[in-house]
Amino acid sequence: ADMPKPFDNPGDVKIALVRYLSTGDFFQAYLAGVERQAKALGVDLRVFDSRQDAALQADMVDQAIALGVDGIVIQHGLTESMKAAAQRALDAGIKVVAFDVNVENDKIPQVEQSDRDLARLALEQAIKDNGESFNAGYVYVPGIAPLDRRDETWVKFKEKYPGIKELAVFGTLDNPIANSVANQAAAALRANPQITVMFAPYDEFAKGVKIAVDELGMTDQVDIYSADVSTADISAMREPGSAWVATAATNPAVVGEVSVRALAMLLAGEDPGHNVIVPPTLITQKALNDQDIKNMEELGEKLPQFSHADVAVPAWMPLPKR
Amino acid sequence: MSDRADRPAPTTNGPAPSARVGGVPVGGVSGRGDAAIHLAIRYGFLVLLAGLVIFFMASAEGFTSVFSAVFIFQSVAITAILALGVTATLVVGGFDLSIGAVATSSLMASAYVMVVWGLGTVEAVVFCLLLGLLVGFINGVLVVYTRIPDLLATLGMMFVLIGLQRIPTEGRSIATGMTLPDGSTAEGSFTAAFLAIGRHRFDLIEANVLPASVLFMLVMGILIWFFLEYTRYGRVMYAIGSNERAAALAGAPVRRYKIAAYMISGLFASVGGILLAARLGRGDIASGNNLLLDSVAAALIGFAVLGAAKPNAFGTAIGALFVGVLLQGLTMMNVPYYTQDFVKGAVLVIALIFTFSLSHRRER
Amino acid sequence: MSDRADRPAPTTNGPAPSARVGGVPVGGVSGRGDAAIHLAIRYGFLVLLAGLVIFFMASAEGFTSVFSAVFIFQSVAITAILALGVTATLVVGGFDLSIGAVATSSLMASAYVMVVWGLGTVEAVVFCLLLGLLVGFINGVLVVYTRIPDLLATLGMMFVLIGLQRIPTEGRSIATGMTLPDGSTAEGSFTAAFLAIGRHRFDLIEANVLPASVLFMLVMGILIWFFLEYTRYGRVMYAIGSNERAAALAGAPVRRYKIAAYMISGLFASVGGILLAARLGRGDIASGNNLLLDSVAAALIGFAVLGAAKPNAFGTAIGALFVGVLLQGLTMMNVPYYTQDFVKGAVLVIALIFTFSLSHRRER
Amino acid sequence: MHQGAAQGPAFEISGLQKSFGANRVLRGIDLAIPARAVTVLMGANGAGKSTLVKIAAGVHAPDQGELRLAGRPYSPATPAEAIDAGIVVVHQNINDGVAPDLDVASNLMLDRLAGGRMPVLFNPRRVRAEAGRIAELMGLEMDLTAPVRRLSLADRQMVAIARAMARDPKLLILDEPTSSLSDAEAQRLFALVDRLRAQGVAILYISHRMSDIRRVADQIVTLRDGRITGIFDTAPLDYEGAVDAMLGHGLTDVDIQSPPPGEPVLEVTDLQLVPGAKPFSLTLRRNEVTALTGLVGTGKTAFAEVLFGLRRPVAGEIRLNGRPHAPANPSQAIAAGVFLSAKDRATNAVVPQFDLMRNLTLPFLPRYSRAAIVSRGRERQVAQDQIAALRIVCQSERDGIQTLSGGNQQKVMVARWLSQTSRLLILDEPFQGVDIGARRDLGDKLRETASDRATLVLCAELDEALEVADRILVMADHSLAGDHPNRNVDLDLMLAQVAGSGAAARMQDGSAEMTA
Ligand SMILES: Nc1ncnc2c1ncn2[C@@H]1O[C@H](COP(=O)(O)OP(=O)(O)OP(=O)(O)O)[C@@H](O)[C@H]1O
Ligand SMILES: Nc1ncnc2c1ncn2[C@@H]1O[C@H](COP(=O)(O)OP(=O)(O)OP(=O)(O)O)[C@@H](O)[C@H]1O
Ligand SMILES: [Mg+2]
Ligand SMILES: [Mg+2]
Repeated sequence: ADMPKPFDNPGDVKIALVRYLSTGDFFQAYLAGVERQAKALGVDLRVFDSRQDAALQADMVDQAIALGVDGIVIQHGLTESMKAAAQRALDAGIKVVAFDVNVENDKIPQVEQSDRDLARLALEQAIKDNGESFNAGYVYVPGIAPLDRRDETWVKFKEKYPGIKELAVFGTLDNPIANSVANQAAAALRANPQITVMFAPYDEFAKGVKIAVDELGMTDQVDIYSADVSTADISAMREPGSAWVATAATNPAVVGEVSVRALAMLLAGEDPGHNVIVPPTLITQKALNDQDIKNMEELGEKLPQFSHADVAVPAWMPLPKR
Repeated sequence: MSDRADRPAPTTNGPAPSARVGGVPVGGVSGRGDAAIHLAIRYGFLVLLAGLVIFFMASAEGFTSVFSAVFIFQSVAITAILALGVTATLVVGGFDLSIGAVATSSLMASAYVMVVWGLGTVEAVVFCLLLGLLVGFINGVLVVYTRIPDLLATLGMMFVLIGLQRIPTEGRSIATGMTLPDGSTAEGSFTAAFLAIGRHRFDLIEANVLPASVLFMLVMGILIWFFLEYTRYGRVMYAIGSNERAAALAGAPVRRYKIAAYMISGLFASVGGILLAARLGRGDIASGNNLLLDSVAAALIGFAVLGAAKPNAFGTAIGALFVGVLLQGLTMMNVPYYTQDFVKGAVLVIALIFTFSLSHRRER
Repeated sequence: MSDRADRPAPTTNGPAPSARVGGVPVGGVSGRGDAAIHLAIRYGFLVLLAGLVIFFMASAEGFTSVFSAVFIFQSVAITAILALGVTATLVVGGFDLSIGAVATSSLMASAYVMVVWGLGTVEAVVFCLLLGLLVGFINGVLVVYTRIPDLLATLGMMFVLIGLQRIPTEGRSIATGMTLPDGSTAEGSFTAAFLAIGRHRFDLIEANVLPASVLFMLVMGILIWFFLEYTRYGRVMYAIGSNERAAALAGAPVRRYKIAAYMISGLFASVGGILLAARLGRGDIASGNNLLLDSVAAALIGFAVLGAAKPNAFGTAIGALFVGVLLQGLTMMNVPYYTQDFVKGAVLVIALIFTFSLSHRRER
Repeated sequence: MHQGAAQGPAFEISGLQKSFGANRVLRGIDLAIPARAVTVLMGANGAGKSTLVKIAAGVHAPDQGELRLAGRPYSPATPAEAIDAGIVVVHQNINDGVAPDLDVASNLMLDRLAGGRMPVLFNPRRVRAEAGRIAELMGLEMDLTAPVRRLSLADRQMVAIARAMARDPKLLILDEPTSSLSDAEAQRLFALVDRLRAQGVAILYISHRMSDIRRVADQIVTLRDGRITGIFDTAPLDYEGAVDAMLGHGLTDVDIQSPPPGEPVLEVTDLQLVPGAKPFSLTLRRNEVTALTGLVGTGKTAFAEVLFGLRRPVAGEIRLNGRPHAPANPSQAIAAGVFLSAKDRATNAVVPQFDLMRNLTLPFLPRYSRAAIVSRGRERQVAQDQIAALRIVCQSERDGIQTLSGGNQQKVMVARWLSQTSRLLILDEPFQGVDIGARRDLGDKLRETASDRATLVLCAELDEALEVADRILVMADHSLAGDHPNRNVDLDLMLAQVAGSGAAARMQDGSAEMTA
């Protein structure tokens, strides 16, 4: 194909991924997507991992600048620390896209998996399954940006449907998270045996709640709605009689691909738009069973909207092979 | 500060109170002294625990039931097992910071053996236990032969393990159907027998009450308690913790004992990891830092139980239970998680002030 | 196991070599002994560090530059400051597990003072420093007066602080415009002067090279190093760490010194928190998770530097730098994050084996 | 079996050499220790006695030479092997003998628990019963369930000795076993030594106390600078000759020439040390060396602790140079010019991580510092002066304190307090582990410098008191029982006073002069 500059000579293009979070399946899959798209483009990718150290992440942007990269993908982080760093990169003539962190800059496209949409899809399904009034338990840890955004939707739903009674709120990020959440969920369910719906908008939370529900023998009574998905989640949802009935997710690998594509468009002088949104997919237990989906690959094959997002794909853009 | 603030203890009695964890200079048993204080030291912590239970029974709905009790035990089982292991290293005057990482490595290893290699329950369990023993052995050798300070050697080991457990899967968790780095798909799965280790419930009074993990905790707790209190090996381990040189000069093979203590610690941590894997049913990447802190807290709280003022298995178990009751009760009362750490810390500190300052007073 | 496996340490008289971190039974300074081994012990770690730098200069693109050097310093500045503080408690034979929590508390507190209360730079800084001193004081009092073992007291304090720092905002991060628990909106913001503490860069050779945080680290490092090595106060602190009772009978106000050590540690940790806050510009709960382990690692690695075999400020700084160089180099070589922990741990352990087993050999 | 042993020596050492770095400690030792006899090893501080013992005990490996036990080659790699072979040692450092956090019973049984001859199960009642038998053997009357941490130094030493005595050893080595024992306890030890000797055990006994040596020795071997310099095995033993051989020169008789005492420094009026004790008064003067003697546990140390700010008296008044003296802590006492060299150096004085110099200068750092910065030059000067003055055996002032021999460590601890001038210098058992020659040197040094201050030496040994003091005070039951100028002392009276309450009637003349 005819490649626009600078991709006519992609080996000379250097891009950097500067990460805030890296531990866990989501982030690993995201990285895989970034790598895949970078390979498809043939560009040189460097990965900087700050391991949840926001100050270090800002330094790493500076490092990338010093290294003379052409473009930077910023993956998560704090607005306050990344805003100035991103501006420094722009000042150095480097193109920047940001994933899931608002750097408050018009020149920087925001790639998002819409957390609000994720929560909305899951909750709509909950209402569809359980009606507009039910007793709910909610798993939440404030202070974590995506969880906070999902929480906004939850708050709106509670206003909209006064029949939803929130009987228990708990949550922890003590690792192993699923294990710690299971302990909490067991206590919460013992104290509030009337709960029928658990909203756990993060798959580690949902996993923990499921363990507790199973251990308490409340599998038939409680339904779990969550966000995010992984191969392990799929098998947990498909266990016979599993309480985990639905999750809403974007494919992190797809988000990774989209991030790189948006950056490539900038480098080629095109505009991907300020908000590059990767739409989420609702994944229900029923769909998984009906189509016999066992892992993420099959999920992509059988739910095509999950394996590819038609976002930031100009005609010249080479896509990773499937 | 009072004018006598800096008056050191009189020269008459004993050697310098060692600042070492294993050698806290507070009293064990003594015939003299104020009986009330004596009782307070000995039973203060247990009374506090009982008080906590009563408080929650009165104020947290659903706290009062066999099930609730079982859940508390279950929630602390893994922490307690790790804590019991680290107690062994505390007894010989050492410390093991790697237990959290050993547990998560064992979690990953069991998943790897079954899911990726497609082997069975026995292989997975044996592999994990050997892993734990090996790590403990290496820890012990580092501490004993190269004389790297215990905290430092086990900290290094912790980093190594946290890194190591991520390499085979490039940082992904392990689950059936996952794609491996070489592109193939993992076809094995957790065996039913393995999952039962973490999930099976034995009948007790009613059907399906007692979880296997709780049984493991109880059995391992009783074993290590008996070992430390009622075998001469245990006694020699205490002697080593109290005065390594004296124990060596009395003919104890100090190095072997110390290595053995680290191996016990590694073994227990790997059992904890197995239980964790069986409960989660997948190989989750996790640092295990919280496991480390919680089990160390349990082992240290154990110092205060029965006025032992030294690492001891019974106290460790009570310490773990104490934290479990507290967290379970607070969650049941819908207390937000961010206050739970605070309450946990505050109750811990107050309980400790109580016990240690009392036993200190008696000692004078 | 060699046939001489269980031969105890050959120290002549004196008390049993305490297994305590602060009391590693290996040699201090001696003019004699095998010269080669002596050199290896003394300079082994520094040579290793130099080797690492040369290796990365040869193989990692972009490692060789003033900028890269500054970056390494900057990336370790906060860890190093915490580590220098904890060195003070190690010197008196204590330990401080609360430093990470003190730093994040100070981070949250500075944000709270400016953003929620709307006060200025000076107020925020003073508030944080006082907070650090207060926590250190309480730690010290707990350890000294109630005789709670140091690890236990500071662990409890850690939990208390982790909980406490979340209560005012119900666990949320603090940023301008946030909604407070009472429904109102926080109107204050981080002052420019405060942010400059963490972000300003002084000219050095070129313009805007030397970050303020690095300068803080250097100044504080030199201060504590000088204090510990060259003042009589530092000397007494080492004496206390080695034999508390002997120091007391030589007239040292041991309790005051120990409390002071914990206060130094708290103060340094709060400075670290201020720097972190100034760099982030936000009161973020999750930041600072790794501070405790990384700074403890740095302080402990310091034992191996210059064959000191005891806590020392110079070694601590080198230890922090070592970890920084390693991580920076690995990142520049595009080594994936999940192998970095492993390499960090492995290099750490190997370096320690080298230093400690050598100094052990010399001792026999 | 024991016929065989009776033919040759029980334990033989030949050509034994050992160096620590450049320090050649043992330079070729040949020695035979017969069974059924007590061989006393005499040697000045740092001569290498403990090193020899540690080689026999499997602690150190020899550089050269060989050991034979009952005729067979013997090279223990570990203490456990030594114990198994039948060599039992009570080491010089008492803290090497006990685990303080364990109870007395476990400590008495420690080697058996460690050695593998016991059943694996630890039955506390059985262990206590067996420990009780061991305790009985030595006549120990302590609570077997109490942690050793609470015992006095003497009791700890008794625990370590009792454990060794109960082992039925082939060779028993006692390295300064009486250094912190009272006379009564020492007598019990000697009785046991007699019994073991009668049973055919070979005993190697190390001591600096002539009274011990006279009591137990069948043969004396002297060690100087790592070589054997004399073997005395024909009765009657030539004790003076042995001392000469050990020191390399003769020992002159002490002749105390008491100078006229100066003005009062310390005035104690109606001081009551513990509740129920009889109040006492005394005056200490400048230029006078006063010894305070009495049985162990009669309150000598308690008195010192009161003066040094470690303890508050129940009642009474203390004046120093006419002004009230009630220090709240040691630093106030030091500031007032009252120095205390505490007993039990390993616990109370030695800073193991420091070198000799830093140990020496510790209390007076402010005096060697300017603006809080320590002047190393001044420190070194002081250290070198003291090393020369007290003839401390070392390589340099930078030696790690732990590499010094026990007696030399003791000298450093005393030198610490001699290095600055004081008003009142209190030395609690300053001669613990110090050889005869060095004790004379130390005594001379004390007298030489006494003109600046009042000097109070606390010692349980009457011999030591007689050797060093101008005046001897006797303490019993936490009160003063006698006061004697050190000239033609009525030893019978003094011993009666030492014995305490039992001889209360005879004390009346004594107490009259005490308050004067
Ligand atoms: N571990 C060691 N390292 C270096 N030097 C040592 C060591 N142990 C002993 N020495 C040296 O060996 C020499 C002999 O010491 P040793 O303890 O055997 O003397 P000793 O005869 O027992 O004296 P004392 O009567 O004072 O107990 C001393 O000069 C001492 O400094
Ligand atoms: N276990 C104990 N608990 C409390 N007080 C004790 C204990 N043991 C001894 N004491 C007190 O400590 C004080 C010190 O007596 P001390 O042993 O000093 O007498 P001493 O004559 O100096 O003995 P020594 O000859 O051993 O130096 C005494 O008042 C004694 O009652
Ligand atoms: Mg000796
Ligand atoms: Mg005394």
